[in-house]
Amino acid sequence: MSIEVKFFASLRERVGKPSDSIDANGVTTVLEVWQQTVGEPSLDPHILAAVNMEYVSADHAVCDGDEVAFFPPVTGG
Amino acid sequence: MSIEVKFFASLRERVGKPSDSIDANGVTTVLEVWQQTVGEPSLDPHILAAVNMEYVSADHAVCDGDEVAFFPPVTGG
Amino acid sequence: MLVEISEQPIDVWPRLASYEDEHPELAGQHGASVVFAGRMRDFNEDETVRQMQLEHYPGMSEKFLEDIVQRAMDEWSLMDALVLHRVGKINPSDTIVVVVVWSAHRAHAYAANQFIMEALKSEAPFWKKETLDDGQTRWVEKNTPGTV
Amino acid sequence: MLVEISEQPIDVWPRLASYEDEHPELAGQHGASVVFAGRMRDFNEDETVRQMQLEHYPGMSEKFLEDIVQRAMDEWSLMDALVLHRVGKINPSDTIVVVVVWSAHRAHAYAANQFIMEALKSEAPFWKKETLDDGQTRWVEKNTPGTV
Repeated sequence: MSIEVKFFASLRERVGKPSDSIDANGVTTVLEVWQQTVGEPSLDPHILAAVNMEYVSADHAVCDGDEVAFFPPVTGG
Repeated sequence: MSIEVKFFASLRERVGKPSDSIDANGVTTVLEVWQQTVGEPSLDPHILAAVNMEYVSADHAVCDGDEVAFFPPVTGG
Repeated sequence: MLVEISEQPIDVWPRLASYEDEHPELAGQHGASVVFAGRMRDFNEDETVRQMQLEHYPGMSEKFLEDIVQRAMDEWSLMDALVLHRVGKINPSDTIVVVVVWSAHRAHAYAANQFIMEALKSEAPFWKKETLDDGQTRWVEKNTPGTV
Repeated sequence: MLVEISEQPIDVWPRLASYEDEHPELAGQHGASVVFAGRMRDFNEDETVRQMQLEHYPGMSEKFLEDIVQRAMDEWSLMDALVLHRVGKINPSDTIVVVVVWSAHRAHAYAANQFIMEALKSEAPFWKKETLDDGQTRWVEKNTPGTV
């Protein structure tokens, strides 16, 4: 019963880890994943969140086995 | 004292000659160049005319030494 | 800026590689390059086209291509532009026209490239004559519009 | 359709020549091909940039590029599309991204190519980190807009 969490680019450096894994028990939204892994109460609206590689908002539901990712605005191309 | 006249593409085939040369005397406009070289009173508005390689209208003035060209809509590229 | 009209086949990709090699001033300076390659299809208006003859008005065609590229360079921020146009006998799949622009920014590169193509299609004195499958020939009467 | 993300340098023009050779079904069928090549500049925001590190989200980056190309193919009449994106260490003048589309008509080719680039720039999870002349590094914070 776990949720895999990933951080990329400047956010990865700020958070100080590329990934994390948390217990899915009692975690219901993306925001709660953020709070539990980063220890900050709110999610800066500039930060993008994805669940299973699809963009979602902070109130999106998460469940056991999900891959949740947080990252700054994209700058490829 | 002459004006060089050129015809291109389907118009060249219809007129039956790629070029012509006429006396500049008494010829004052592009339309008159057309009338004198092709023998038709009016110039179909779809036909394009150029004097010295610049697009002009049928009433454009011509003078000795000019190169006048007539051709159908362009289809390159 | 280079504008070239030729009866020789255009080997577009090797040609672009050589052009960039010969213009090292572009390297590191441009962020965006947009290329348009116009190729001959083997069909048009529901008919098989076997060959094409591309006629032009020598002198005026070069002048107009150069003028069109200059207008693009005046309007947008371009580092360089290249226009190659084939004339004479052309076979299906051959490259008819190539337009390339190099710019610091992609928006300028797209806009300028499309402007050059549309102006070329409506102003530059070139004419296509198609040879159909049965050997009959026909002049292409007008270009297709450049909007979706 | 081909989408490829790689740490290997993109030798864009030879690569396009090979791709077209390997896809003879395009020859004679497409009238228009539009290529966008994004290159690394040796400057950004008034500073010299010596090198760049391109990070991506493996899995999601491929998924988004494929999804973006599919949306373009659903919207416009395209015969094929190719997207190559470089990741890892990149030097000035290197090609970062290549988008190519083949269509029967030029308007579709231009529109689809620009759509793919804009969607890629706003949705695909890639991030650039620049190394400046003094060895300092900085993350690029946002992409430039795609309009003139």
